[in-house]
Amino acid sequence: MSLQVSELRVYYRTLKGEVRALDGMTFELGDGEILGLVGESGCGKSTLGKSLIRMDGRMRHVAGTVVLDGQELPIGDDRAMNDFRFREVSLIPQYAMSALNPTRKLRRMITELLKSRGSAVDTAELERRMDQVGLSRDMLDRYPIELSGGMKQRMVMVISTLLDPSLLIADEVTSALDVSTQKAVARALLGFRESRYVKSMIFVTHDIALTHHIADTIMVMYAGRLAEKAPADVIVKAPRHPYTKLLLDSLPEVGVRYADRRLEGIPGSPPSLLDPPAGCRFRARCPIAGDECAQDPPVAELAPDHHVACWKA
Amino acid sequence: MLRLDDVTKEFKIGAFGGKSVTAVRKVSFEVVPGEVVSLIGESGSGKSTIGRMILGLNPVTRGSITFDGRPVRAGKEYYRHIQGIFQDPFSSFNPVFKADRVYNMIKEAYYPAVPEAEWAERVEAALSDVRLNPGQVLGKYPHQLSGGQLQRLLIARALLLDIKLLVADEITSMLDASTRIDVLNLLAELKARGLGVLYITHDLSLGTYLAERTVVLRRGSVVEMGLTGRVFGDPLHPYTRELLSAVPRLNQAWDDATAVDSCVYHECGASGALIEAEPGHFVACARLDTCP
Amino acid sequence: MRRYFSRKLLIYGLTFFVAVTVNWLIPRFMPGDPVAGMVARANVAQPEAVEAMRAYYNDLFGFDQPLWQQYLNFWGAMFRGDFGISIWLFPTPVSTVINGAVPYTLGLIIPSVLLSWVVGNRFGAYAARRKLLDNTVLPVGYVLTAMPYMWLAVLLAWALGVITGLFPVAGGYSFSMRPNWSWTFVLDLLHHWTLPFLSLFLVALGGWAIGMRNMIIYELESDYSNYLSALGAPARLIRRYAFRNAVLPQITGLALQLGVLVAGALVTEIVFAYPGLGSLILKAIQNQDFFLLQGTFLFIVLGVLIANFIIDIVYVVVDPRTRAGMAGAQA
Amino acid sequence: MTTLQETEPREQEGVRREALHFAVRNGKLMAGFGIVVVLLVLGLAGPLLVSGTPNEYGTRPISPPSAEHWLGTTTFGQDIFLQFVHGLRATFLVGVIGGGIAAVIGMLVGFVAGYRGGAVDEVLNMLTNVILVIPTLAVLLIINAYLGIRSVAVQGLFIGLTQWPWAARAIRAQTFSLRTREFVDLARMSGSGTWRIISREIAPNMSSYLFMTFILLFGGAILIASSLDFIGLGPTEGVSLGLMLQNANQWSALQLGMWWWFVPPGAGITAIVGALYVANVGLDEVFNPKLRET
Amino acid sequence: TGGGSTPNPPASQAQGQSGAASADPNQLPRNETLYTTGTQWGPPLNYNPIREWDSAVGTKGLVYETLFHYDTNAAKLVPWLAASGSWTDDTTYELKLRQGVKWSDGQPFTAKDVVYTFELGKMETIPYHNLWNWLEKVEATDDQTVTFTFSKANYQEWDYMLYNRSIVPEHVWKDRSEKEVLDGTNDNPVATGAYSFMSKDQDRVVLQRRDDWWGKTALNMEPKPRYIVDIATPSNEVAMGMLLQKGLDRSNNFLPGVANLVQGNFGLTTYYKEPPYMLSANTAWLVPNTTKKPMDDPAFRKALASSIDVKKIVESVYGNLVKASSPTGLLPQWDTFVDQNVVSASGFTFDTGKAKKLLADAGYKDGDGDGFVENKDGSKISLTLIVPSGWTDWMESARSIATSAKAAGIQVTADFPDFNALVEKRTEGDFDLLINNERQLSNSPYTYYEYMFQLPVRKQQNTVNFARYENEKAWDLVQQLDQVRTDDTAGMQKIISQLQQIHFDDMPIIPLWYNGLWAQHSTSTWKNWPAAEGGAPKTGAVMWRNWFELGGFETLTQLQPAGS
Ligand SMILES: Nc1ncnc2c1ncn2[C@@H]1O[C@H](COP(=O)(O)OP(=O)(O)OP(=O)(O)O)[C@@H](O)[C@H]1O
Ligand SMILES: Nc1ncnc2c1ncn2[C@@H]1O[C@H](COP(=O)(O)OP(=O)(O)OP(=O)(O)O)[C@@H](O)[C@H]1O
Ligand SMILES: [Mg+2]
Ligand SMILES: [Mg+2]
Repeated sequence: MSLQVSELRVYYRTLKGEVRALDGMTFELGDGEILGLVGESGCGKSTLGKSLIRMDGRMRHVAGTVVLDGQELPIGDDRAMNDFRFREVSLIPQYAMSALNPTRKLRRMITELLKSRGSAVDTAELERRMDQVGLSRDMLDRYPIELSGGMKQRMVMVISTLLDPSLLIADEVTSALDVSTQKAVARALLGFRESRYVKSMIFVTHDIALTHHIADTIMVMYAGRLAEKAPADVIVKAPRHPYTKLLLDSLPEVGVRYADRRLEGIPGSPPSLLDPPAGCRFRARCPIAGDECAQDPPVAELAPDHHVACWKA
Repeated sequence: MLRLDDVTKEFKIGAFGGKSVTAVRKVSFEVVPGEVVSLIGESGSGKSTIGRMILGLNPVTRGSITFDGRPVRAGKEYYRHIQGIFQDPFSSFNPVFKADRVYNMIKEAYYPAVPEAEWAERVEAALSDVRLNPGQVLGKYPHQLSGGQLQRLLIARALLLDIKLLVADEITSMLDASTRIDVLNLLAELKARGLGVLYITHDLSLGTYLAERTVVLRRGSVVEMGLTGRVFGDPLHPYTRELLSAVPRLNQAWDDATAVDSCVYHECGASGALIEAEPGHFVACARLDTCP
Repeated sequence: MRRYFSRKLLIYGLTFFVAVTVNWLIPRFMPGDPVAGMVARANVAQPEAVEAMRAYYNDLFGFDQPLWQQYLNFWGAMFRGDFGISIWLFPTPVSTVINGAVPYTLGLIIPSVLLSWVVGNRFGAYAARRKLLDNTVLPVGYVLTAMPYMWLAVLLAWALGVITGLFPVAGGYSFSMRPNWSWTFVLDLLHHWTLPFLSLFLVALGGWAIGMRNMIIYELESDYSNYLSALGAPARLIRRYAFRNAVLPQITGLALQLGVLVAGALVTEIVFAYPGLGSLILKAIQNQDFFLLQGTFLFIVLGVLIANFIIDIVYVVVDPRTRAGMAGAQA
Repeated sequence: MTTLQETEPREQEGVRREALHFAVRNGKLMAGFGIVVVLLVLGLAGPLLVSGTPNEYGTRPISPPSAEHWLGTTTFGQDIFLQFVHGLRATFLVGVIGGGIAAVIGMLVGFVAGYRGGAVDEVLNMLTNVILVIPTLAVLLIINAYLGIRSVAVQGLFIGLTQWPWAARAIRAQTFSLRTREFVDLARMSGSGTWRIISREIAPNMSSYLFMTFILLFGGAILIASSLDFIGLGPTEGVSLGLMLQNANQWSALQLGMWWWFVPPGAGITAIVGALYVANVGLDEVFNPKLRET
Repeated sequence: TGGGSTPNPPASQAQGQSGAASADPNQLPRNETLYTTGTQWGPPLNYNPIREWDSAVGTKGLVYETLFHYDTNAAKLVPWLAASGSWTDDTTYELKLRQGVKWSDGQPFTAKDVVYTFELGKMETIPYHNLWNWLEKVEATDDQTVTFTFSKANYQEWDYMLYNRSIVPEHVWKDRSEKEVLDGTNDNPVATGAYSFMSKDQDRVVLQRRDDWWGKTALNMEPKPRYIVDIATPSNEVAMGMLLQKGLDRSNNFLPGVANLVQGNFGLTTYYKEPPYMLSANTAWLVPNTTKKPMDDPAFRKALASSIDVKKIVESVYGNLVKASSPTGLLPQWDTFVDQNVVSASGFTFDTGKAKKLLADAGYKDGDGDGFVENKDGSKISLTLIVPSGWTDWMESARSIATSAKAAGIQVTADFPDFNALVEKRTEGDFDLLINNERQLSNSPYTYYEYMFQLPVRKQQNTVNFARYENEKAWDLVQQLDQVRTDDTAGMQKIISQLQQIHFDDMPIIPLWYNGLWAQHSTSTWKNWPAAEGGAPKTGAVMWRNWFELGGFETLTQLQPAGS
């Protein structure tokens, strides 16, 4: 078991009170596993990603533990976390386009970064990895501005995994890319796992189709909580949670035409995380909600590796 | 209704305009009332630029754009008939004002004579057209509204004017799947009422959902266009094929076979001129037959 | 690149032309007659002699010619390297007067601008996001920049000059000295330079420190800083990067500052009786010395333009973003 | 970016309320404005409360601060406190006029250059550069010296006319980045003209920035005015802190041990300008969430 | 440019006399150097004695010399380059030159030099060109004798000439053109004086004593400072600071508040230990423009004169550093010429009540009740008093005058244009009131009355009679005064008495106060400065232009090192 998150609660401090962005998440991630994380906008996907590597000033670790490779991550302690960052946990941020210091050539930046973490650059290895993602070597002698968005994205991928972290968090790394670049990036991620540059990976996105292509397991979140987690195919083919079902139903496919089949969205909107209502958070929008839904649904393992948090599932 | 003839756009770039890039090259197509034309292509292929030129926000370098036979003349009159919705709903609202100010601007400019009460009714009607609850969205600042709400507010805004053409530029790029489909459905309804829509996107699945016709753009040039069913059902240009193959589909692995590595398509057909491969289906590949 | 430079040069040339023309015009539109002032100073009792002198000097300075002719003469002479003869310091050529003053002014401005820039930026960067320092360096910085130059200068002169006798309060070098290349003389020069320098330095220092502090805070919050800290890079590295990026706008500020500093130097030079351009300008104005004014202005305009030009180039070199053509987007 | 934008839809607070919330909790802003307000009130109310004309000679020259003369008297027996409160008025006036005019010109030029771009931008840019390159203090000196500008208001006017270039540059850059925002295009599609867009779309978006520009120009105008006063080119009517400083210096106050004459005007200027700068940083922190101390 | 080209100091000088003297020619020994300031306000420009107004300090008096000096205490000429001079008849003046005087290049000084110098005045632009209106010819009778033949003998003016004209060497100057004479910088001056120029720079000029100066033996005088450094300080405050730092031995600036320092323990002295601290050097007048209404009315001018509270100015503005002037305005040194009868009968004093009465009597009434009188025709009177901007003491004085005039019902506002603008207004007659003091102490009140009454009034008045007061009779009297022999005190008194009467009757200008002979000395390096008490020298206390001849040079010879 590579990653074990249990009962994780992370809140944002705001003027109006605490936003319960993660409100009791429990899940596990195995060695070599790629976990696709999907869910409606604002449900806490990025928060989870950030919690695992670096919380910003507004975030507060309220409860819960994160254990990586048998070691507990001190996620609430910025300093102590430093030892784990990059070596154990690493990140490809959503803002990869602007994540590189604009006034340093890449080679120099990488050298300095690694040196500051006490390692030296293995140029050959670096170049091999760049080859793997389809970047030519002379990119190293360029400034970030001279790279296209996709190139920057891939460069950041290479950099983030240079120390072979055991967990990589990729937060919406493809949403700003067009389909062909998207494909290339996704492939590269898979390649990284293949080459054991990273052991396991959390892939955050709202493109379920794409997740399906690269993830082994898909975890669906809803309003700060886990809704369903299962192997990718299971989620796509046999979802149990009503939210997952509705989400999948609203996906158009190439070739699907309005004239032929009218798709429908999910009516309503998710609850405020400031002061979320008790019970199942999807209740208000759920077509099959019943009285028992006023109680918090437990996460049940309906089938091996298939966890669902729903009374009706 | 809307006609583009050999439209070319060059941007000066570099600190002092030393260089120039051609963002759009000799693009011609047409949008008729009640029709949705989807404009598809990778990032930077010039889709938004075409949209902005049609809206009169960027001047055309060469070629012509006409609307109902008259050239584009940005101004009050023009926008009475054509409106656009931009890529980024968050930056489409002035963050320091309440979101419904966009309606007041329309009223001030186009319907100064309409009494307040009547106007309020019209606004509410437009909002319910886009399935928004007026009470939920009026009187709020943009940051208090979700992307989908904002996007629909903009559509409602366009509806207030009795427009003939809507330029919808990636209006669903930041929405999750369920919200996205609501917006698409709305467009479809509008189309049924006779509205012409230029639907710009790089997500093919969304393009096909609505559009009668599709224009595939690559590096500023049209590489293929025709009826949506034909273009996606029987893509002729290797680039279209590659695009299609890159689309992630549920239940279906990426299909590498269609990627035509052997054909360096961007270099073939020096002229880049469109060939009518079948009636209404144009493609810019000179060696259609030699490519697999 | 070529295009860039030629365009820049053209713009700078045009700016130069307009600025110099304006500078030529301004004194001439002022009421009062420089020759009359000159003659009045001569305090000659006999009216006939006064008339003769007046006619003589009007002819000498060309004031009897039409204005456009004077203007053409001015450009003509300038390209011949002739800046005319000072009225106030008649008959010293303007170039001689300026040459005598320029080393002092440059000696004052260049070190104070550069040092305050360097030191101020370091201070500011160091203080940013460190609560304790931020609460000490910052207020001191504000007080420093908010101080009128002359107030600080006079206080310094009084405290370090008159009261403690540590530094001389007037002159460019000891009145007991003759310029020569000995260590004693150089030390003496430095001794006299210290107070004026300090007053300029301190005021500018505060401004830079504050500017840098604000700038670097933005940089420390930027995406690349976040990315680096997410990868566990030490604060030192992040600060170093932030500093480098925050310093770029400060470079532009440096160019903007130059013109202003000439004015600051003017006041300082007056307080310390320092024989630089500032004192000259004031005297030239008081004596309606068109030629000297033109000369000093020309010098300042050239200086500021050249500095700006250099900074433009430096900027392109140090900031890769400008090369990629996004120049318009940043301040 | 994304998180922020998505957080707030669920909050019921507006930016303004939020800014106010942070404003009253921002020590810098409060302290800065506090000092300025105290001095302003002193300048406004002082002359009404303390009777007498500031330049009138008193009977007890050269007396140190005392109960009767709070800040002592000058060589001529003028009451320094009285001069100080009157001087504050003039100083604020110069700041408002000079800073105001410079801000207006700077905004006009900056907005138009930034919004219009192209040739208009180039021309305005050149104008800015020319003004920037002309040794303004020297030109001010000349204008002041020969046109016989002798009132605080006119002094302010001239300062305003020459101090705007940097503001124009800064505003131009800001406008540049705002004009590509899509709400500007949306306004155009709503039939708004250039001026309307600048004044109703762009300017409100940078209101805090504009306010800061004004503060800096205000402080700058005061400093320049005091320099002018000091060189003897200030207004000849009335009192200002700069004139007091000049007088104190010319009559060798410090050398003669009359620190109470020399120190207050300079300290007054420093306090006003310094406090404004401090408030400026405070403002920055209030309006820019990134700078808020957590 | 100056430093390198001046002759090197004689070899003897390098050894110095006191052990402390440094052998470094680039560094002047403090105890042998006199540091002064207060004479020039800008860089030293030239060593041209013809340019008396902007030549480097000491060009006349230390380097070039005149035929006579003038002793202000004894009121007589003191032979200098001349051994003696006398009128041989009414229009002929014969001058005997001193034997053994040499130019600094070793050439003997002869009558030809004197002739050449005076003949230079034939050039139109030479400041003393006017002399030739009444001088017929100058001849060198022999090497030692010069004879001047006049068409009209202006005795008073002639004496003034005698101690004011620097004599230049003919053998060096004879080929110079008019331009060179007037505008030349005269870089390597060949002169007869006790000092030579060592160097100059933007803010200073350095002089070095000539040990072979003729006066050492002939006059038995030796100026004590081996070096004199005159510093061009840009402002009084700087001078004050340097004085306090003991970097200056002598400041001839107006230093407000210096009284405090003199009384304190700062090692500073002035001529008097108590007010007014300084001797008087010139008179400050209020000059009305008599061509304008209502200043064209003597009655109005008299009322104005009575309205001014000079005592208040003296006390408040100057802190008693100056003295209120007598109603005549004649400097105290000219007391003998004041006719007390005229003064007591017609003089004026400050009396607001009287001023009001004078106004009322003359028909100036406050018809509209605004507190200010109007013109006789009912139009408003609003006068502007101008003084140069930045002249702080005058600005304060002007304000004070305005206040006291207002008390009498005359509306006066003070205005402070730039100096040049003021000069232009003054020259063109485009002003109401101004303050002026451009006549210094001289050998004769003639210069004073010439200033007051000179005719004709021209379109542009450059140096005198700014009031544009026209009185043929007065000008006639002034010219008569000029032709009274300088030893005929009674004759002078008679004419001057008449002039005073006219002055009081018509008040063309209003005397206010005497400006001081500003001189503050530090005793840290040099002592025995001029002072009123005991055995201290009574000679001239300043190094202003023309004052070396009025005793300023003699003062240098009486200095003593502080240590002795
Ligand atoms: N104002 C501009 N100045 C210079 N170049 C521009 C400008 N606007 C667009 N471009 C360039 O024109 C090309 C086309 O841009 P456009 O925004 O139309 O692409 P797009 O197809 O809409 O891409 P995306 O899918 O990312 O929105 C790009 O290469 C872009 O860099
Ligand atoms: N800095 C913050 N302060 C307060 N609340 C925040 C902050 N950042 C995020 N939130 C709130 O936390 C919740 C989860 O945010 P998060 O960014 O994790 O969502 P997400 O699932 O990543 O959404 P998206 O798909 O749009 O990236 C949201 O409701 C958001 O409003
Ligand atoms: Mg997210
Ligand atoms: Mg686009």
